[in-house]
Amino acid sequence: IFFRAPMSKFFQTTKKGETLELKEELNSESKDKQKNAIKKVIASMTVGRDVSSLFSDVTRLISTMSIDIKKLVYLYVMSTAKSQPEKAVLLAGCFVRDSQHDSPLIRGLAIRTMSAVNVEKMADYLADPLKRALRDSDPYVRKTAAIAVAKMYTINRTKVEEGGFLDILQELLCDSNPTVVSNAVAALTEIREVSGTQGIRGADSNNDLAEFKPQTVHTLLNALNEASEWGQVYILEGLSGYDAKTQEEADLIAERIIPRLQHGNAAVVLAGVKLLVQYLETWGKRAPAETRQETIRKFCSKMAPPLVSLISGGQEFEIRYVALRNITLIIQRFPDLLANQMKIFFVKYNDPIFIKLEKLDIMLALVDASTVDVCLSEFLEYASEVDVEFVRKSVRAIGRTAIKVEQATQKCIDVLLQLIKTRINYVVQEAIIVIKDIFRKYPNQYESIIGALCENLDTLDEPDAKASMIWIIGEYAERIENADELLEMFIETFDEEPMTVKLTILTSMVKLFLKRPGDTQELLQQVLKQASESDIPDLRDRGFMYWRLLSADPEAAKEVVLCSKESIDEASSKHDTDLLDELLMHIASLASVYHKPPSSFLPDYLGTTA
Amino acid sequence: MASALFIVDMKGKPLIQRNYRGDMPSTVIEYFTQRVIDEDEGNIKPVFEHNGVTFAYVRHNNVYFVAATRLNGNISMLIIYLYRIIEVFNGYFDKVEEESIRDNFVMIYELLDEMMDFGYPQFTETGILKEYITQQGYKLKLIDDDDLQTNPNKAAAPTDTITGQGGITWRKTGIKYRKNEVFLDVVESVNLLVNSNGDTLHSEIQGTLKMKTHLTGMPELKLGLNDKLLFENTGRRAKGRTVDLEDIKFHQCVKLNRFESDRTISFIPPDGEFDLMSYRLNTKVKPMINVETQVEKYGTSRIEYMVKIKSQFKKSSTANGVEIVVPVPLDADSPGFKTSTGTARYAPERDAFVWSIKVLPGGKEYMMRASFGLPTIRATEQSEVAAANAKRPIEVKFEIPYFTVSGFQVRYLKVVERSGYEALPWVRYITQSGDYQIRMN
Amino acid sequence: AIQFVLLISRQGKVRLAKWYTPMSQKECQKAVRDVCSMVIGRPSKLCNFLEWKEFKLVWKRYASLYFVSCIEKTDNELIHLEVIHHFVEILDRYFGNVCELDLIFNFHKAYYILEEVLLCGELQETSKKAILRVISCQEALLDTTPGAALGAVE
Amino acid sequence: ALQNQKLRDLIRSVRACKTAADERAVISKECAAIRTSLKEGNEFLRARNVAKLMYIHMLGYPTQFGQMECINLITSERYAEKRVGYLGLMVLLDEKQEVITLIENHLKKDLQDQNQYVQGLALSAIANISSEDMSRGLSSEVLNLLNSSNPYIRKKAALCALRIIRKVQTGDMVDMFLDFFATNLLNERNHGVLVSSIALVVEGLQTKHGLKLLPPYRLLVPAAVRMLKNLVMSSYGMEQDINGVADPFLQVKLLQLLRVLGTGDRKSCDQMNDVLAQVATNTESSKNCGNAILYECVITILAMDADPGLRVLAVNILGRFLVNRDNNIRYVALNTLTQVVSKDLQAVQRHKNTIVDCLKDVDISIRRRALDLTYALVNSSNVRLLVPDLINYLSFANNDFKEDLTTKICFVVERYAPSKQWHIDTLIKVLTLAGYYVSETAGNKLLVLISQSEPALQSYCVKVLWGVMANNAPMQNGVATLEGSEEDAVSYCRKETLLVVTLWCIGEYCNLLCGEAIGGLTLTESGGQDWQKYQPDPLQVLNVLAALLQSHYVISGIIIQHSMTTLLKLAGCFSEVRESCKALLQRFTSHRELEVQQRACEFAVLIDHLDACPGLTDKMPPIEVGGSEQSSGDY
Repeated sequence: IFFRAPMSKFFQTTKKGETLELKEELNSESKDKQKNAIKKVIASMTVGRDVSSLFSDVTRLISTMSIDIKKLVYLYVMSTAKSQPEKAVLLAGCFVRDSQHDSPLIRGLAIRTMSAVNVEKMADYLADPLKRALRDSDPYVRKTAAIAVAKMYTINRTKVEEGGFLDILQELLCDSNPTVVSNAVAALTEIREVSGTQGIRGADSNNDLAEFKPQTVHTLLNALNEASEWGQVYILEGLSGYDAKTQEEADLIAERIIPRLQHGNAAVVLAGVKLLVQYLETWGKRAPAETRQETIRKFCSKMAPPLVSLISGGQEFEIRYVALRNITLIIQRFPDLLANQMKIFFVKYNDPIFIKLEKLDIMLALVDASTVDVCLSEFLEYASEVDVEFVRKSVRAIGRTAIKVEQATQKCIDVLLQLIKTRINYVVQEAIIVIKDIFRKYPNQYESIIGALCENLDTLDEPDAKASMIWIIGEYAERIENADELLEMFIETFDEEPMTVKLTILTSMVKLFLKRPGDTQELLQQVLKQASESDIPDLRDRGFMYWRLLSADPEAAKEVVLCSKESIDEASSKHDTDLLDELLMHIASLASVYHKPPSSFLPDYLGTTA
Repeated sequence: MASALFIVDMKGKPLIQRNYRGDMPSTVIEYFTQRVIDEDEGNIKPVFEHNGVTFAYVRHNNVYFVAATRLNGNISMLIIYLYRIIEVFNGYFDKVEEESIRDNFVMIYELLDEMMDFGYPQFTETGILKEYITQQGYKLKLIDDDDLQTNPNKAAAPTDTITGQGGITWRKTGIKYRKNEVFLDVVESVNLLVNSNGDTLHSEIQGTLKMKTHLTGMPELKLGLNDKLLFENTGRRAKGRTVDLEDIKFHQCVKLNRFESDRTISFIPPDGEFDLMSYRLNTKVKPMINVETQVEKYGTSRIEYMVKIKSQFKKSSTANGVEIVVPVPLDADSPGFKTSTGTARYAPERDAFVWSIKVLPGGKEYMMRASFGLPTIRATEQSEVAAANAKRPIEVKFEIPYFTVSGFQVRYLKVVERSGYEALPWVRYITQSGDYQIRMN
Repeated sequence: AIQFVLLISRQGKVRLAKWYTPMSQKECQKAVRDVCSMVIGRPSKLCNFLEWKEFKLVWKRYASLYFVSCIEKTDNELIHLEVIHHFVEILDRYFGNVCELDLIFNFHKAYYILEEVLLCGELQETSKKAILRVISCQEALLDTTPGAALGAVE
Repeated sequence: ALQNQKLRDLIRSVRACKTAADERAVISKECAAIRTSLKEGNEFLRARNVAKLMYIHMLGYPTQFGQMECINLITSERYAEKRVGYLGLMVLLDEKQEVITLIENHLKKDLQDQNQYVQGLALSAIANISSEDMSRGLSSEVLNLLNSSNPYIRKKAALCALRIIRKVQTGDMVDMFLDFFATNLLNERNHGVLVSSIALVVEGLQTKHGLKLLPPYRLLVPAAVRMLKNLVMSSYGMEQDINGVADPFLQVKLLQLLRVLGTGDRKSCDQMNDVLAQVATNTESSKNCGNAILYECVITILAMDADPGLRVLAVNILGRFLVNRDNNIRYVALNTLTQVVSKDLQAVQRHKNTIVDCLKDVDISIRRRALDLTYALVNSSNVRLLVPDLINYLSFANNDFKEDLTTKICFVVERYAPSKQWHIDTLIKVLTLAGYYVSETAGNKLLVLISQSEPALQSYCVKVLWGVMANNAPMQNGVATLEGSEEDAVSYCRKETLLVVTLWCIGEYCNLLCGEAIGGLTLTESGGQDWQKYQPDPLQVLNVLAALLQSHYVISGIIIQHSMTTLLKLAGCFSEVRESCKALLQRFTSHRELEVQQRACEFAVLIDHLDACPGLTDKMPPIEVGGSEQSSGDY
């Protein structure tokens, strides 16, 4: 009785009898009534209601002569086939009949729908009409059929592999109509992707049909000029799996790709960039050093302006984001790509946060002695924005700049000290974390600021910041007069600290003792005791080993614990390089956006989709 | 490669769902809903992944267009495709929004079926689609409710289009005009970022060549520009100034291989309006309109602004529709303004005041003052917001007709058609503000 | 004791919000968002209690509106469901077959009624008649106050 | 023009907005107009402005600038304005706003007003938003009003008093109000006043100062019993009845009062046995309000040291609840049974199957309660039966549920495991199934347990864990020992706790791992049949660790740290792999993470000193349980 709600006309909740009413209308003689009724059925379907009980009433209309009703029926079939595969198969006869209709539109529709019914049995009925359709006189039917082969592949691989469909697809690569060609490429590319490691067993077992022949590649390159924008993407993506046989062939492909970078559609541009990067990663690497540099320079000068266009004013933010993620990858390998282009990446107030964060990464990657001043003043500007994540990252960027550009380290430290003075909790902590890294990169150079850092001891509440501060105290114990008092402060709360902090306290205490054995033994004993009595095995191990070492051979202990450390590694590790190698082969794809190998986010990446 | 496509309202309820590949349940959209609607929109990346399913989405008015995929494909293609859908829908109904989508759902399903097959984008040009979409739009009557028997040719239309002339999917055959005309608009937007000291940090010119063609048949067009590279390549001396275009993007009708080899721009245009090309120049631009501000606070209850502008372009040009948008605290009240020219008003919906000047000649300088009251009790939680507030830049809007800041010029436009008619090109130039921001202290 | 009472529409719009413990506006918004995502769309057959932070949400849907109250873990969930119903019935009698629109345009009246049902997060009156009587007396007083026009909300 | 917009029009224009941005624009404009209007002090718009601000506040926009206006309005002479002002005060402000101190005197004045509705407004404000200071300042006024002849004032005053004792938690404040009610609480006839004042008393008695006030209140038990009995037995319909049940709200309140009074007092208990039995048997259970009373009654019976017959009655009611078709009823049954378990295990055990079934319910609320109950049900005699149920459930539980579940499993296993072998074996099974969701602490506890075991068991553990690793860890450079798929590797590497446990065991027991299996164990549950055959040589172990450290999926510093300690121990044990270990360690000497770098540098040097410091990497002494006292049970 309470709260009557207003209703909208097509989306009423089903009343009893409504289904009955629909049934009546569907079975009426009036075309208008029939059409209206199917629309209602589809509306119901859209809001997720079960309309499968009307299956036979709707599909009865499939043989209508009215094309719009026919289309609606097909739409209904495609959507309900999943829940009622058996019934959908009953319609196979109708589909086959329609696939021989006079109108190419209907022929295409029949093939499209039939192949979308994901039931193995349907594949049996589909084989003949599909083969006919692939050789239809009308390109609309052929382009539909080409995609249908890929669909059939997900339903029944063997049938496609053994039925000669792949041969016909290969033939279509040389079709006179560019849309047909590009859809055939798309289908073959997909099949290659889906087939996974087992490869595709073609009709002729000696010949893996998904491997293009060199002359086919030539045809495809020609088709690029005629194909629609999407078609160009399919062709480029298809070519990206092709391994050129000779240097000449590879060069030729690259030359033909370059004009694509002027295309107005960002997907075409990025697909082109993908191929050029792949070229540099494969053929470029094989070339002798001097030509290699020349090639890289030439390709980069071709790629840079279009890439910059993808992130500038005219583009949608979503595209800018994808482009930024890709640029980050590419400049890791080809740092000169965007030399002198720093200003493009300055953050604007109205950039969405995901854009701001990416720009910051790129600025940091590009910063050098010539741009460091203007970058620092930008970072400082960003460090007073509101978004906490962005502010933190800006502070971090200042520290990383110090590590990257040695000439500017002092300036960066000054800026960090200025930020520490703001006393904004997360800014201070982030600053301390990066200063610790600066110390590790340039030992014994900037310790004069330790005093200023120690003033903020009590505001630290994040494990990383605490650990950083404690590490600084241990590492520079000989220069901090009250190092023991400072450490003691942390030791008091040892038991409540998180693991990382505990471990740092332990090590710092050992360092302090080794540097000032005279008056710190008691404190050391206390920490060692706490560590070795802990129920955390890792911490305990550390405690015991220090203990054993100190008692066995104090001199060795000095050598071990106070070992000179290599400065931290700014260049990428082997791990990063391997990942980069892999990601550079996946430009423009999801992997390039996530910066993760496909297998890590696509569980069935190599398996079949069925 | 899209597995499914959803159109979702602001509360996350799907209005339209089309599953193209059957490799994920329709319930996947629930995760999208959860993320996008429960979290702050700004924090969510436009592409994200959950349990192997990637979502890419764009928002338009009060609906989200969402694509979901399981393959590691070209992601920018999906994003652009989503934008293309919106463009196509715009050709069918007045405004693409929740209501119009509900009203046109049957036609939308049909469109989605022709525009994408098994997740692969197919035809996305409104002109072509209109040839064979049979359902009637809610607003637009497209095709009479023909029976195939009485008019079987209707259903054959797409064939003509895609077979006709070697894959020109953007133009149909048989177009006729009594008067053959081409209109060209060169629009240059100036993007500018100036810091609080008045130094220009970054500037960029973004140009677009908008075209409208009323041409009969299948004409081939050739466009000549004062492109510096073209003259260098051919070794000719240009009369007058040339421009060095850093990057150019073309509509798909332009033959890119031709352009790459000799920088000739030749194409068979679509019928009607389209963007032929866009270009970008990174040259340093002197701010056309320079803005200086001084802000003074009187105690905690009043704040005053002094704004000075200077138009730094040729005296013979004028800027129209100038707007200087200056941010003010979110809780300002009792606005008061004094202007030496134009009018000023408080625009609380933008948390700013706007100084508007209808016509601003070059080489002039003007001033204005604004004052606001501030309430006694102010939001404490807002203090963070207030800090950000101070960081908001001044924005400037304007248009300067008959002028391109880059010096870009159309030298000629040749139209060649078999029937040999003559067509007159009309060219207009305009420079306008793009993303034009001046940081405040 | 009740921590807060929320009325939200199926679209997640707040129609009434009463907080009995002090919360910053940010916390309130977070709570509303949490409640919306937990409650809206929850099948009606499932139970009307949900655990949220260290509290429990008791909710019930009436047509297009969700009535939610947040109670402590040790409170009697069933009786709080009854409290919600008590409030709904009073609204229904006051507005006469109440619908969401009544509450949208007269949200202040719903608040006045709630002030007579709950106080300090506790039930203060078990008689519906008594509450309706009090409300109508208060409204009579509005018309008779000198300068009533000055206090007009509408 | 904007300023004259009516509230109704504002609501309309907000409703017409299609997007959040549109709405924000409408609100910003409106707020600007209101701000200016407040400054101008337009008398005619005051009430309307505040009403609009309440609406705007409800939509989630800041309205602090309007707070002063509420305060201005409540000082108005006109009731209409005052009423809006008070409502605005309660909606737009809370006790934390400083400005609220400005109104204390006005509240005092309004409390004395001639008009009961003005008094009522002031009382509402106190009950809803008074701060600690204000509560103290107004307590005597509130106390006075408890004596009012008007029940409308009395009930509100009682709830104000409740607010005051919540805010000012001192003994004298509790004394003051509870003394007042000690004699006359139940002389009241008005139900509103009754529920309000019982709420105050129930809460007051449960404060730490309230305990000593129990004796005088216990004298009220007979009166309370009488009142409840009258309600239960009343045949004539009252205005407060719901579905034929006499004022359920009051019944519930009385039951709460009885519970507080009866707990820990034999005599009071005996006095109420009858009425509780009556409520339990005579209450209509087909409707929610009846069940609410039954539920409260059950809680009361269970809380007290009640008559055994009565307890049986209560548990039986819960048993009926448990099979009820209404999920709400099942929910409260599960909830209550959890509290009963410790006392009446047998009674609950009878419903074991029903309860375990509830773990699979579609309703998350039911699942959570069932989990708590199942877990409370476990004891040393049924642990072998119930834990497999829980583990079985782990494999199909929702991810967001898993963490809770694993924590609970670990806890009951720790408490009731019949043997150490079974304990360890179960934990390994949990780690392997859901290592990503298992807390570090649980992993550490398992290690403590292993470290205290005899070598045979240690050998078993390290071999089983090795087997899991060798079959699942990432494959690289064609290391032959690894046979899992990439997918397995990804999921294995996500199970950080499992990895930590495995790495530590491999390091600590590398001699056992590389040696022959020690006989005498019958246990093969989690290890399958294969564990005995695992006997890798040190180089194989090293290779697996190297592959792990190189894979894309291991990025966590924790894992690298643990691996390094493992490498050091391996090097200590087998001198033939020392150089390879050192090379591996040196890869991390410039690592960005502090602890990783420190360890890498230390260990790389230390390896060369191993001969000089014999015993450095020897087996660690068994971990003392004493050390873990503080953190036991603290997952």
